[in-house]
Amino acid sequence: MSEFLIYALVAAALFAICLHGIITRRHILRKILALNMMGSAVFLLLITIAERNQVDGVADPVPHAMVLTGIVVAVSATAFALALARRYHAQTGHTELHDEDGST
Amino acid sequence: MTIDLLFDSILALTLAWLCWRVLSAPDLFKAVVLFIAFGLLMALAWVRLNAPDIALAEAAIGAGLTGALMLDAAGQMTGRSFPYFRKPEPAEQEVDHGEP
Amino acid sequence: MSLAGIWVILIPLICGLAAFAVGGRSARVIGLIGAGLTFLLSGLLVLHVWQSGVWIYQLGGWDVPLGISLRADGLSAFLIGMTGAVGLGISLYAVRYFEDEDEALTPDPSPDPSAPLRTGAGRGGTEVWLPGTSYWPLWMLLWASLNVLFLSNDIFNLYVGLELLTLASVALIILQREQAAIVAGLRYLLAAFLGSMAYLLGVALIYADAGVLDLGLLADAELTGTATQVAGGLMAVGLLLKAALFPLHFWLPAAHSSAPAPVSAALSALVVKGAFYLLIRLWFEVFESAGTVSVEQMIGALGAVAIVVGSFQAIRQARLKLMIAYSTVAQVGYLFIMIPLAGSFGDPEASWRFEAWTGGLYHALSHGFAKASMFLAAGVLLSALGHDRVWHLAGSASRFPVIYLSFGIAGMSLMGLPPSAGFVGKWLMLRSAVESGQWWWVVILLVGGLLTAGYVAIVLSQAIQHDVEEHTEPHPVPKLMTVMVFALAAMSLLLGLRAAEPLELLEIGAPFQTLMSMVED
Amino acid sequence: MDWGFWLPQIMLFSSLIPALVIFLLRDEQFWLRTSLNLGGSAVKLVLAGIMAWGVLAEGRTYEASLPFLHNQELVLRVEPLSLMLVGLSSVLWFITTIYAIGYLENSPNRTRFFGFFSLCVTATIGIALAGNLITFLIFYEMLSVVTYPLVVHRGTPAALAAGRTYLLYTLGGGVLLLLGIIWLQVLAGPVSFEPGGTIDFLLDDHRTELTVIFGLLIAGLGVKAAIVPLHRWLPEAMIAPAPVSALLHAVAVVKAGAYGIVRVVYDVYGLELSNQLNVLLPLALFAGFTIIYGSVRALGEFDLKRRLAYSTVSQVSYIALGTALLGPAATVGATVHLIHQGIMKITLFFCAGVFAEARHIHDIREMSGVGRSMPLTMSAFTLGAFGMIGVPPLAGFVSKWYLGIGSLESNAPWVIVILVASSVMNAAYFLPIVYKGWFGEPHEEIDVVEAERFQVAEAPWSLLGPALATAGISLLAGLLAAWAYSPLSLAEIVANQRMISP
Amino acid sequence: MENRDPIPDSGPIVRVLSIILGLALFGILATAVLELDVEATGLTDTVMERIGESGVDHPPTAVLLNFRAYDTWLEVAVLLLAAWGALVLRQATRLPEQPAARSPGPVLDWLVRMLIPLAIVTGVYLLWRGTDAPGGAFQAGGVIGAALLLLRLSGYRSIGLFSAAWLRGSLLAGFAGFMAIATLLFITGWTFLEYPPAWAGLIIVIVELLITWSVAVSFVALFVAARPDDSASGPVGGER
Repeated sequence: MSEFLIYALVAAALFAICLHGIITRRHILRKILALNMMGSAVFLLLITIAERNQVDGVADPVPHAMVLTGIVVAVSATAFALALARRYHAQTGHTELHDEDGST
Repeated sequence: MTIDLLFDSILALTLAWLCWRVLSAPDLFKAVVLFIAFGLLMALAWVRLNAPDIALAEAAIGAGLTGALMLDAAGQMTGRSFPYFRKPEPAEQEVDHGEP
Repeated sequence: MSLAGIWVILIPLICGLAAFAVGGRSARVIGLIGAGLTFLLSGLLVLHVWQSGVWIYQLGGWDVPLGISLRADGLSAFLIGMTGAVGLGISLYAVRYFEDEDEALTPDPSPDPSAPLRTGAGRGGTEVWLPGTSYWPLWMLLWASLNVLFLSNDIFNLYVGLELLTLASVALIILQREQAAIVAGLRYLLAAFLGSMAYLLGVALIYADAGVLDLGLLADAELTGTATQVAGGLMAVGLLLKAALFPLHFWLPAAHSSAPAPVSAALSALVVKGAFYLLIRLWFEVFESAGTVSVEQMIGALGAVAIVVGSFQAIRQARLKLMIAYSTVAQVGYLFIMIPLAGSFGDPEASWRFEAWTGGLYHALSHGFAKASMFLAAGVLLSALGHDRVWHLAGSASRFPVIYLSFGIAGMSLMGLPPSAGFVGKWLMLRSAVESGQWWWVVILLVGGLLTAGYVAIVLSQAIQHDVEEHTEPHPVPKLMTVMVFALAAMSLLLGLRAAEPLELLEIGAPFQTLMSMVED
Repeated sequence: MDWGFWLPQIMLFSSLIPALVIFLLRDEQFWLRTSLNLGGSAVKLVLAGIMAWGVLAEGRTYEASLPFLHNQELVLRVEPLSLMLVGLSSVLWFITTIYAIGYLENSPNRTRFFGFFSLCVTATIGIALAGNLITFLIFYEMLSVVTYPLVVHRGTPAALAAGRTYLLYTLGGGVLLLLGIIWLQVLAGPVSFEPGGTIDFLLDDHRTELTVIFGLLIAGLGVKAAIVPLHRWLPEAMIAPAPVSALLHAVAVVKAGAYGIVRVVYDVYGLELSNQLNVLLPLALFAGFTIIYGSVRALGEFDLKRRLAYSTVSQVSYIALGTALLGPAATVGATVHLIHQGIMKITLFFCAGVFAEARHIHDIREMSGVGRSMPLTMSAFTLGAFGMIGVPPLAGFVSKWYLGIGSLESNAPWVIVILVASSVMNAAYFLPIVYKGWFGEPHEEIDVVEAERFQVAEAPWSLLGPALATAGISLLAGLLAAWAYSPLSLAEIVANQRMISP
Repeated sequence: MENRDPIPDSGPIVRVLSIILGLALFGILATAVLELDVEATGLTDTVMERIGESGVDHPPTAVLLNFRAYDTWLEVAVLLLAAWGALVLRQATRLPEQPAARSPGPVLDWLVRMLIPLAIVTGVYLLWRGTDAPGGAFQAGGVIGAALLLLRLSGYRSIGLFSAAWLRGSLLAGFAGFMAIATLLFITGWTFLEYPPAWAGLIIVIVELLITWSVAVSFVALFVAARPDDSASGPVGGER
């Protein structure tokens, strides 16, 4: 059991847990939380890979750059989703997704 | 080495547990606070993984900023403002108008 | 001309930002200039690929695998060309569409027009906000992100492109802030976010396995490891979610139908194709050796269910825009029938695989034009009649003959009736299905066409029906809008009359190089 | 300029362009629309004449092929068989246009009507000129689509219901045809129309497939040719305005089906292959049954247009029947009937339209004595009806005669029985109308009112003229059958081309 | 507890299916991870070989702003789009000022007065360090954004002071500046997103500076625009 495997496996576990959360939780905020953590799980995996790829103590910078990009993208999407969710809540009072016609 | 591995294992398990708690804690505020903790611990893990600058970004953006946004949103949606973000009265009343 | 590939990304971005920075009504002018230029540049790029073959560009001068490369082969050029033409049509339509909308929202002219209009109390005053002025920059960015997607040759960069596309789409959906649009946009955003995460996890696994991100290098590596297979699965599911293949289509109808008409048109005609394109690229280039017949057949089966369910849902809808949106669900199903046909069923060296591949893409092309025309037509009806309820359209055919003519032509293309681009796509896919002996897809393809006829005929027969009710005079519709509806429909027809050149374009740099010679005879 | 290349295309564009321009006009722009319509038809007529001259007198072929798919071209070719349908549609279109202008002026949505009307002729010409299967398919399906707005033109619930039935049948048929063509092309590569057929080489390996494909093709074509049990849309489509019915029955839709059957049997499969596959007897049986069935149903109908519709069901199957018999004379009979039936049936529909417009007569029981106040119309009707029955020397007699000879040649005497039975029934459902029309007691009160509307003639000349013209043509076609440019001579050329191989 | 989710979660069937799905996914991912080579080098060598040409010494910064600058450029566009989308949602061209400023109390006030300059200094330091050590535009932008936010939340006037043009300009700065530099160089004959080697370091610093500012303002804009009722003055333009 190496450091690489521990973190890679926990990344896998986090991803799966978050997927479960997205499917079963109906509160919008929980879904957004789950999605955000799902992103963290992927980033964790990438950073683990970077660590694995190290040469002479220098970790692979490409996954690092990917994660940095990913974090900004994730926070952008999260913040936008939150803005939408809050607007929706202010308009309807709902905290879960409803369609007007009730379909899907 | 083994101490490092032990630390890593504990950190990893804590992350998984926190993740689960964020999704299942009955109190939404608590969930968001746990989410921030999750982000900070994640940053810690990344420091362990030789990625200090990414850890910095995660702490500032992933945990801090996202956490603040989440807290604010949770405040609106539960109808109860997180103390620090309390807003003046008229605005707060408007928050509640849609609550079913 | 060899740099058209860069400009086709830069120009819409520059114009979009300029429109954003300037704001107000001049945003429209800038947006329109951007649309025209991007259209021309798309044409140049197509021409370049046509004449000189595959175009590859190392950004920043860094070779792969260090840097990111752009690549335009026949497939990219084909879709960029489609985006250019459909985009120009949508833009010209939008000029008048949002002019109308903005006028309705503009308050009565204030006594002093030079004074900035302030609303609300105190310092919090804002300029008057108009959907039209926000539309142009966002639409330019959407267009640019499509071109980014079609040109990028790096799986992580494609992830960023996908996110750009998603955010631009959502921002456009909520442009008018109607409640239905906001909930639809939110649902779409969450679904697309989930899809992106699955895709990104796939990218991570591939990078862990192969150590490169460039599509070309990945294709050469012929990866077969477990990690790659899992990555392929994750990326495929993520992209299927974004491409809205049944049963992952739940977000599509509301999102596509609640947006303003030019946005609906862009979403259904172009944005869905973005995810579809990426899936096809990955499937047939990177994961080619990892695919199995059973998985391909399963995706095809989902496509088949999508055709049936989507069409029946479309038939049931009472609102025209929802009907058209469900039609997209069904048509996306058609696109995915390509996977089992072009996949590894039967003889891997058979020419039918290439036929199915071109057929599916040609269908995507035809759907692009036809669906854009349909949504724009629905937009005309909606703004003229004030509603889009299918059962209250009686008699409107005589007031909007060109609109319904276009709707009918577009419907023909969706049905795959000759002469239309849809027919070419269907013909090639059917041929492939018959040739490979996959009869079940033949049945689905044919039945799907009849089901499509069902909902198209409902609309047309309602419209032709003799007017029994008394109607108020419809709100006048600018001519340009009608012309664009017709032009897009006509394109879906013309591309069916002369398919040889577009099909030849698709061959440039396509996978299945070994199979193409066989198709020739 | 390479006329061989351009002429067939100009032929198509001479109605396509007017159609597109007409769509842009407003309903009130009567003169512009009318001149476009008539101009287009006139150009087409002249071109048809030029091409007929070129093909028949100078032995030329006009051919245009345009790239379409990888290995597939769109081919437009003028040769004697295509010339038959081209000639028929050009002539009848010109006449029907005049009739339609008279019939529909003052009714709403004329722009739409005439636009699709011209598209319809474009599709028919395309079908006639198609030089290979895929070109045929394209125009065949185009015809299905562009006739739909004509069928539902009135917009009444009944019209919409008829339109639904029509779409269901034609699109369903189109699907079968498409499948058959694709399957065949997968086996044989691109299939073009050549007298004698081009796919003999498949016989050894793909016998069953060829049989099934033949079934698919014929079923797909049989929908438009209204072969029982695929005929139900035709009587329902009677709801359409008279000019539409006229063209649907005489030229466009049913002829497209019948022409397609002729093409498939002679020019795709060829005589020999068809014989060896034993697929013709079933076709002949279906056609024979349709002839009898249509006649019987016609006897039971009292609505004039519906009776004519069932008569069409019956008469069009003569073509299929003659084709299925495969003898030289039967071929002549089948192909010449393509033209003769068209001329005669359009006469009858024109007359039905005149009766409906001028006297509001829809039911044959109201026709009593109508011949006294409308002698010209009634004469035209009589000529058409006698032609249908097969009274010499009218056109119908010529085709029936050749069919009869053909059945003897092909050792299928049962066909004679069908022909005779059908003729007897034709007489049974046409003669009473003719008799009552001429000799029955007139309904006086209608005559007085209506006579005032058209002070000069019994009906507007734009309606009456076309009816008389087609009646005259059907008479001439019979009388001048021996002339070198008569339909019969043309049919003989067609038959000769296809009889060489066996 | 009033803070509990008021909505029941999915029913037992969905829950069980979802757990099965989650476990299956974990199993698959774990298999994939376990199958990975434990030793590999990825692109580390490739980057380290050419880092000298990039104009910076810190490998992630070199990748982010030079080797894969295209990604970063587009990523800034994503952030811009999100902020912009939030503005569309408000139908506002500028952000509302914090309503009726109230005194945050003497202690907090002092804290804020201390923290803000500290945060800004930290931000600039992070940015500066980013060329050769951990840190960079996004981290710095995050910190400075947090400072602006704090300022605002404690009742001070901050981003609400921005005129519409200022706000737009700030949001655009990173993306547009990056693009302007790249486009200018491109027009003058360089490969797109290629920097002249001598200028690479300077260009990267300029780009980072612009991105930092845009990131900071975008974050604040996202935070402020997300609150549908932030302004006590009621709905803003167009909503009447």
